[in-house]
Amino acid sequence: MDFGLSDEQLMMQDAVRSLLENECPVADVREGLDADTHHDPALWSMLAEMGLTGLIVPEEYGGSGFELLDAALLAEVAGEGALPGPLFGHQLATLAVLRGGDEAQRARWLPALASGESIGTIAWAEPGDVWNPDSWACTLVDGAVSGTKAHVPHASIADVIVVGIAGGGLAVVEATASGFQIEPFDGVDRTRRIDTVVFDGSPAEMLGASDVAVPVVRDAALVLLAADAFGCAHTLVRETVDYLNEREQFETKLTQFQGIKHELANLITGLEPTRALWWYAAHAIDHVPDDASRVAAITKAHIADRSTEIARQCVDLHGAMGYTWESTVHVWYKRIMFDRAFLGGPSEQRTRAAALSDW
Amino acid sequence: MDFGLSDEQLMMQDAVRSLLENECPVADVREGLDADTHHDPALWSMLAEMGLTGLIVPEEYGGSGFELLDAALLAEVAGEGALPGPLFGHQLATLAVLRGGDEAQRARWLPALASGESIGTIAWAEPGDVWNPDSWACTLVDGAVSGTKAHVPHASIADVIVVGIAGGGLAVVEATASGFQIEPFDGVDRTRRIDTVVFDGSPAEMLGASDVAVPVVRDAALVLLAADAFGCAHTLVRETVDYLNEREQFETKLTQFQGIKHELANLITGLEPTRALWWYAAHAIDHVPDDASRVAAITKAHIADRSTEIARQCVDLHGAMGYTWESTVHVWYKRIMFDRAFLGGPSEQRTRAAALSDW
Amino acid sequence: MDLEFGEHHARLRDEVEAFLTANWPSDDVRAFRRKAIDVGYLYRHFPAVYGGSEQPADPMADDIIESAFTAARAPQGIIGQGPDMVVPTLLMSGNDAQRERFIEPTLLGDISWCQGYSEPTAGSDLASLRSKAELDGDEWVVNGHKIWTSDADTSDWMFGLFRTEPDQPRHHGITFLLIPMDQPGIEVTPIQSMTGETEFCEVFLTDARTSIDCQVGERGGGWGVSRNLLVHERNLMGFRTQQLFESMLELARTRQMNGAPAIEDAGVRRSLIEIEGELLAAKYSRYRSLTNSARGNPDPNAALAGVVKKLHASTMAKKLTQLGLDLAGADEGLRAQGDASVDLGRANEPGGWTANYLFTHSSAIGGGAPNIQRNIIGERGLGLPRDLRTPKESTPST
Amino acid sequence: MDLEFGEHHARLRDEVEAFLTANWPSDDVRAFRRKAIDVGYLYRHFPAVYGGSEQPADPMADDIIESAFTAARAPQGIIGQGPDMVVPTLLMSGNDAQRERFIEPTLLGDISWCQGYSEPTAGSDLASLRSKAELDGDEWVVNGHKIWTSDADTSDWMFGLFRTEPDQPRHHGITFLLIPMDQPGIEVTPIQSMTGETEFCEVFLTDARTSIDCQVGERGGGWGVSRNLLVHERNLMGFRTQQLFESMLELARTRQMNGAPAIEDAGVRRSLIEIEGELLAAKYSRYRSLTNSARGNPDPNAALAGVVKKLHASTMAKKLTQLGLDLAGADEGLRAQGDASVDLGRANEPGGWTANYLFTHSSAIGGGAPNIQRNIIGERGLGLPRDLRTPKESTPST
Repeated sequence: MDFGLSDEQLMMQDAVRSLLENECPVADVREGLDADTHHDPALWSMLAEMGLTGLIVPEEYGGSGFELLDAALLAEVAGEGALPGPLFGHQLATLAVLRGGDEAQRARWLPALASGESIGTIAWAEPGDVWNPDSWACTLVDGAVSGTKAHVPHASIADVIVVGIAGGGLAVVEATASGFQIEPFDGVDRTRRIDTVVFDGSPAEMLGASDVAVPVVRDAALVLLAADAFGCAHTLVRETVDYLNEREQFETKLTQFQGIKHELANLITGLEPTRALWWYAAHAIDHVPDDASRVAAITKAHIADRSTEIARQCVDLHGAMGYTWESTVHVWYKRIMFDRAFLGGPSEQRTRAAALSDW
Repeated sequence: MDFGLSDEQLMMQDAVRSLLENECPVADVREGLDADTHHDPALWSMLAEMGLTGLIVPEEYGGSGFELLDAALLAEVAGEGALPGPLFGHQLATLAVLRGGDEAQRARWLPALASGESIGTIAWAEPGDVWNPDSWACTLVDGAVSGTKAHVPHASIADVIVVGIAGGGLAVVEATASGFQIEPFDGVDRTRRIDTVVFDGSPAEMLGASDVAVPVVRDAALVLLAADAFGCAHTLVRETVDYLNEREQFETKLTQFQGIKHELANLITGLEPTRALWWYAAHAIDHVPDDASRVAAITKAHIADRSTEIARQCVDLHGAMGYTWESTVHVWYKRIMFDRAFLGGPSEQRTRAAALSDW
Repeated sequence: MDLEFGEHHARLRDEVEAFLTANWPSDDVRAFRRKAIDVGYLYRHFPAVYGGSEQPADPMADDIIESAFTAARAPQGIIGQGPDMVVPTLLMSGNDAQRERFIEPTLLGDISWCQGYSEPTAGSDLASLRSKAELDGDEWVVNGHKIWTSDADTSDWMFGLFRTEPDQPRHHGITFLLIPMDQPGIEVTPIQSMTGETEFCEVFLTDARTSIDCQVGERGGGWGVSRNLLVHERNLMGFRTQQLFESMLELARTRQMNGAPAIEDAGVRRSLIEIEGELLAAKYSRYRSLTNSARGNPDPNAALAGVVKKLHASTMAKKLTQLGLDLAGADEGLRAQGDASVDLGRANEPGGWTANYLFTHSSAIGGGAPNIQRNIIGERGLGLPRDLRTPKESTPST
Repeated sequence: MDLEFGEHHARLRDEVEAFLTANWPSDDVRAFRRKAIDVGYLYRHFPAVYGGSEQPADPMADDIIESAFTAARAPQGIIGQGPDMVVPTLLMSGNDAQRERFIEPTLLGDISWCQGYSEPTAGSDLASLRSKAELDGDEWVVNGHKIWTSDADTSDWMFGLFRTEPDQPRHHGITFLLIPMDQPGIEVTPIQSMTGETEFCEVFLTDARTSIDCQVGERGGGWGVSRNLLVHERNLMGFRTQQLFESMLELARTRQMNGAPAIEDAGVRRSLIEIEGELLAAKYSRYRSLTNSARGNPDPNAALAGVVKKLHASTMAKKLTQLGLDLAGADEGLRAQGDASVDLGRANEPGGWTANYLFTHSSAIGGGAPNIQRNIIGERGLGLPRDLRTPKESTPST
């Protein structure tokens, strides 16, 4: 047994951290919140060059051939730096094609997704908070998709859209196809835009092994959201420590007050042990499939709660400045709100996990 | 509208506080935990002389003619001082006869209960956590009670036992009667002993208006437990402040550390607003009957939670000393455990309150 | 204790409804307010001589009037820092001329106010403020920089604290001034908040001027004047949670959870009751506090109840909005505030729960951050000793 | 990362079961332990040369062995401060003679240990301890008063800290000594705990003696020796929550709530999952920490994970036992611990949940009170500056 990260994994994370510090510091992220889409093609190319757009794609399709744990480690760093752009949806679309596609479908889409030339996304939810594949209403009839999908990450810049279809299938729509319209949704997290996509007979192709891919994509999404929230929360604690170290009140450094010290200690005590939890949850998707869905749900719920506590307390610890747009804390706060809500909040996830238990 | 205590009420509380400080300081209470029963007849006589044993009994029966709010104010002070003895059961038995008895029954039992000459108690629960009157199994056939009652406060010294009967009635058994046996229960709160009472054809008399009395007695019990827990929790905070004011660590007074100050501030912020809540809940039993059951359940649940948090934190704030029998903090801690559990914990009470809501 | 809904309350309800039928809608909001004050329905706790209606404390009557006005969508008292902060301050510390000049116009909305209090380097630690005023003949000349000022861009006057005796330390030598906003020496810059709105402003004062008649209380005695103010501000910051709770019940009835309305879920039901417990505690604490003031403070624990109020309210608001946002589901959880506001009656409109959720953080501004509250509770409420501080300078008591 | 339950694990399970069938039950527990060590099943992380079995870190193998031994009710490693604290300390700071003399007898249960650490005026602030030792020829003569000493009445030896250079401040001048308990200069008085049991003792040392050979590490260097010890103690204090959680699931299946098993209540189900989340986090953190030690600490966040462990465990234990006690119902909530113990397999016997609930407070003893933990987490884990303290004396870093 070996329950730790490899040197390669640690180096990958450090490399992405450095890239984001240099190419996409949080001040730039904040500036971009008002932009039309928060997508920087140059940054995307750099991520692609590092092999990150094809992280989980096998080498035979031009990818790096890593596992979901690596994808989650990338999500952690993306959360730390509040990385804007389509990475989240891209990873899930890639996974859907990888696990759900037949040989021809993989060969058709994976190389461009791996190289980053194509941006992928996933159209999972439907209006009215429908996240459960059993309730999907979008239809695929005669090779054409019709219906409305909600909360599609960065749909407006996607080349390949994986769409959940009534009956629990997944179909691929290429953005060059006709017959769909994209309506931007005014999302709370402006680093990861989400859109409503209305399909009206768009040409599409069903993935051959959709039934296999659907649960894996859902579990992976839950774990990636958890890892992202974990990264966000860690940064918020660090940013808060840095901010308070610089501030004085009553001629005393704020971090010398036990009130602040103990609050931060309580928060990090809730968070840090969950690192090993999402490591395991990611690992389980590839290696312990029987345990994967239940642990993914538990992990998403648990880290959503711990990171939310951190977000709300760290905003308050910034005092009035924490309430401003100028401070960057709200960037992570809102990203954690996204991570908490997407695919359903802690209560929904715990209800699912309980249903999956052998009690 | 007037939402405050009268001068008489404040004076009554102060008088009881003084009595307990002089006649029953907590060191004595702790000493008595190992005694057979924790009942001091001399102290009981003093309470009787102050009119407290007949607090809610009308003057025509020799009582003081006060309301349930006054009984709750007494329960608060009893909690503050961890008053050992039969007061809790006595108040409920008295209330049962007062609200449930016909004229003859009142005249027969109330004067001796009011004067304290008779000690009353209530046999409400049945084995297996049966607290709901609808599920009582004890029978009254041909004037004789049979069946087992659990958690009867201070049964071994009671003269008058009010017994819940299948179908939701209340009957009175006098201790001079034959046909019942008392088995002490090893309770966590040794200031208020509880016993199991096995009736096997004990002579008993049904109270005429039991159906009226049962909900009132239950609501009153919930409020008295809440007021008691509130008093206990307030004392625990004060004792903790006093203890920590005397202690130094790293050459600094412990109460100068914000870690302790903020913890105590959080605890008291949860507690102090509930004072007005139990005031209202007690008042509602006499004056807003439609609201009484629901608010009593909400109040019991809420104060059980707040006082439990205080108890657990205040024990820990005493360090290792808090874990000893010698320290008195466990006296209040365990009293709060009793208040939390008796008649069902927060979860049960909230479930009841929700069922009583007009949602 | 007497909470009876008596005959006089039933009569009051009828009278209020008759009044509203007769007088509202109306084109002249100001005249409507004046009439409503005169019959005793608005500004019930302010003296009649300065334009209030001077009624005895009666929260049940308050509730009856507020419900009827709300149902009729009739204007109630001006919400804001004028009636809530400036008027009580002038009543306590102003002179007669100031009361005459400012109180009634404030209550009727003729004069609006903003607060010049916090500064970039003096947030919770107000005693370190730097903006200063110097006397030039019979005018104060003011220079400095205020921040977190609500509505500075639309207000007629500012009230605030300014250092007038620069040689005195900390909270000594500070004076409370009223300053007209419409003058060349004042520049206002909005601050965008995390919600995307601009609730707060920065105010730059450069040789701004105000008459010496606009000094409230003694020169150098502004700290004492402002302490009274703080008490009122903390009342104002209380979150109107009851209405939000009603919205949440409505939400729980309509939202589906596991194929049934959320309100049928055993855990949701208990969570709602748990929050209702906090709300009821806050409600009856308010009754208690009003009664206690009306009686001249016999309640021995009233001070403790007073100091915990704000932290209790903000803790409660956080719990409540978290449950509301979660109950509203992912569609709402993912949504920006957008055009929604913290209008409590509209929480269930798109963005409404997000708006209320984010707004709970604004309490860090003005009324003091939560940790400052905890210090006040520990020290004033529980009698704990003051914090350790850097021993550089002995700090006078705040 | 590799968590495969591989073929070697299946083989190990068969081997352990065969070993147990062959060797247990047995009248000679000591011989059984020796055999189990020799085949590598007990004391897996201690060097073979001193009586351990020196296996590579493999928590899955640990789990397999522990499950099999538990199922067979076979004796496992001695639980207590000897193997958990003294042995690691001697391995790190002792000399060869001390290791030879003490380690193997400790692992086999021939020598039992108690800890002479806390004093009445030095609880969490150990550096202020006063018990002292003076050299008399080749013996230390010890005088003082230790408290919160588990099992002092039944132990063969005490390990502890004593002030040997009285002129040096705080944590300087303290020496780590091993002292035989069976001598006239030592008197032991039990302390009754709030549960009614006597888990702890006071120890009075009056001219007690121990050989200079029983000094561990340098004279005056006891503080450094003890810091290593603290790390181990905190591991020991971890609450074995998994077993308790299993008991709670069993309870939830059998307890009725609103006419159905509690485990069917939507809120209870979510609460159980919430607690399981904490347990899983703790479990995988343990795997992470074992792997990290085995690899020589490449994990950049391992220090943070280490310092939060104890506070996480005690917070989790409080949540878990609260839910358990509530689920057990009023019959249990009203019940004293009685004869029940904190034996985790027996939590559902009468008094079992009360016992476990009260026992969560014992963690305030020994491993440091929660607020001390928070300081350690803030300072060592997050790099925050040290607390303000009374400036009477500059306090050296702990």
